[in-house]
Amino acid sequence: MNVGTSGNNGTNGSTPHLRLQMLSNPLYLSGARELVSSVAKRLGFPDTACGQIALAVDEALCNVMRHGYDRREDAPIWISVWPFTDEHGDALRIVIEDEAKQVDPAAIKSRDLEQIRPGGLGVHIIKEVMDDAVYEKRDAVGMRLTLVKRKAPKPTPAPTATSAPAPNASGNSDV
Amino acid sequence: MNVGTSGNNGTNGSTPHLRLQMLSNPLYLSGARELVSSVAKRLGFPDTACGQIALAVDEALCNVMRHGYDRREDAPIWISVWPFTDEHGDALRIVIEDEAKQVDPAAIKSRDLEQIRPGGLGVHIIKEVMDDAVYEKRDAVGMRLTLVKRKAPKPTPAPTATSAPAPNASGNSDV
Amino acid sequence: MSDETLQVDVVEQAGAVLLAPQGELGYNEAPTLRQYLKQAHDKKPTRIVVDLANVSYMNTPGVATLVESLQISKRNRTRLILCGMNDKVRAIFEIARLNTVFEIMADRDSAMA
Amino acid sequence: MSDETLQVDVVEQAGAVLLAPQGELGYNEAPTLRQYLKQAHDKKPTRIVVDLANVSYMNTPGVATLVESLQISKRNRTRLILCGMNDKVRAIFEIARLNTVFEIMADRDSAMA
Ligand SMILES: Nc1ncnc2c1ncn2[C@@H]1O[C@H](COP(=O)(O)OP(=O)(O)O)[C@@H](O)[C@H]1O
Ligand SMILES: Nc1ncnc2c1ncn2[C@@H]1O[C@H](COP(=O)(O)OP(=O)(O)O)[C@@H](O)[C@H]1O
Repeated sequence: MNVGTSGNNGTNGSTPHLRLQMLSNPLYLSGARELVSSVAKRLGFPDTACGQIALAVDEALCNVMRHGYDRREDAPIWISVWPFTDEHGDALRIVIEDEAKQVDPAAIKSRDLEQIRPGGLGVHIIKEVMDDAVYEKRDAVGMRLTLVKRKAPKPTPAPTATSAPAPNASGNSDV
Repeated sequence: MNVGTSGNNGTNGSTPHLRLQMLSNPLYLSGARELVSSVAKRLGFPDTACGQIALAVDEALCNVMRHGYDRREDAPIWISVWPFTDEHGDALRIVIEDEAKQVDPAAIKSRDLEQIRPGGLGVHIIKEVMDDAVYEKRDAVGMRLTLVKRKAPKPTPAPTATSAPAPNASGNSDV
Repeated sequence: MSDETLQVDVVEQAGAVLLAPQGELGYNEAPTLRQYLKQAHDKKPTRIVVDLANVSYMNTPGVATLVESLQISKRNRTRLILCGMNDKVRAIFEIARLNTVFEIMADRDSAMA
Repeated sequence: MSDETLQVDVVEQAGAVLLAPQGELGYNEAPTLRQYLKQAHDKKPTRIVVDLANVSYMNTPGVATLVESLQISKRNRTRLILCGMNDKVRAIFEIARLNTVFEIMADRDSAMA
């Protein structure tokens, strides 16, 4: 079966393959989570990746409910899903949108991990488990979070022939 | 936590609590199924009922894809969900809509169960596991299936004082 | 993107073929089971056993595939036995009134005996 | 409609309180665990064990509740031990760099020993 995706990321203007509109009621978090993880599983993502996608979506939705809508339970949230394939392989794009207050995307970040206290971890976890997580203001009202998860982790770009690799340029380097 | 439903069935014109728009691609059947059964579970429906809701939605979506859209995989299907409470207790209303060809609702029925052959069972199963299943034509284009599942089975109406019960009026009657 | 296909374990033993599909058996997976059943029928075995113990979910495309196989079995005089149904799967056969049409046994051991 | 609440099994034994939440531990369930932890702390036990063996899913509200409990534990000089984490739950503690902050043991038996 083919999901009919083109070589580009296929989101700009195209209809999402799935789009869930839900009320900002925490009762519906598990439904949204199960939807995205089942879809990812069916598209052939490994179980770990499916769990990570569910976790990221759950954290992001909790944040919209708590911070965006101040726990109002009857406001709309949209979750759109597009599978796509690019030069790095198969991937899933998930976009979460709300009509909540707009905040500076730079202000959406977790606490310093060294400073142990309850809370302040969600955004860090989202960024850690997804390959991409970008917050932005929507045109008129509300925020948009664009998440990307790849089937195979994106390879770190190899140093080009003309530039010598800097010592310890990456945390994994043993040079 | 309260889902904020009123005493009536709360669907007419009101925003669904969840509304999934999906492509008519069988890849997404499992996602839709998991969405509705997780929501039912979270709303306190027993496990058996959650499984029945998932089954009915799956059968109905398969039928839209096969009969409505003739296996076209890029057409839209909408699944809307409303919890509601009426004099019979808590219930879930699920509405499945398409833009496929319109057929006479009376023609949507399974084969005679006595006549054993592959297929021709889906509609029978949907009607059996749900408390209500009504097909109708949408205003301009497409079909609508309205499903209702109750937390507790609706009691069969007791015979009124003035009318003597007819012998064998119901299949369960031992009169 | 690649589709997850149905995994079916096959055991051949003393003129019997056992098929054990794994996981969900819905619209997407039923055609795969149909292929396996066709191959089993082609061998004209005395018995075909479909062990549903590891089928977590099933709907009418799966049921239809089994009904079709039952019809081939009758023509070929092959015995078709279903076993290992969980409650959810059994309920579908009961609603479809197919529980008395198929030969149904508790588990693989009794079905292969 | 009624909400499914978190079930938490409680065992009290020789100055230790063991709490075993069952099922999902997310935004909806974390406040219930918080109540149970508060009641456990009120007894000023020498040890509180949170057995996560039957927690199938956990996210940051659950983690935050446990961090808060760790802070109370330090004030009260109570030993707080987490045990029974599956890989998915363990991963969240690792990403949050909390795996070295909590005392974590394999299972209930070692945590209660
Ligand atoms: N959807 C959102 N809308 C507005 N602000 C947000 C949103 N998500 C996160 N934030 C901001 O980012 C901060 C960090 O979020 P997070 O790491 O999840 O921790 P916490 O929610 O516990 O504070 C929040 O305190 C909030 O200020
Ligand atoms: N969504 C639908 N749109 C149009 N026709 C339908 C739809 N669902 C069912 N039908 C009609 O009802 C019949 C019975 O459906 P069903 O009991 O599911 O068995 P099957 O799909 O195997 O024929 C179908 O053959 C079809 O003619």
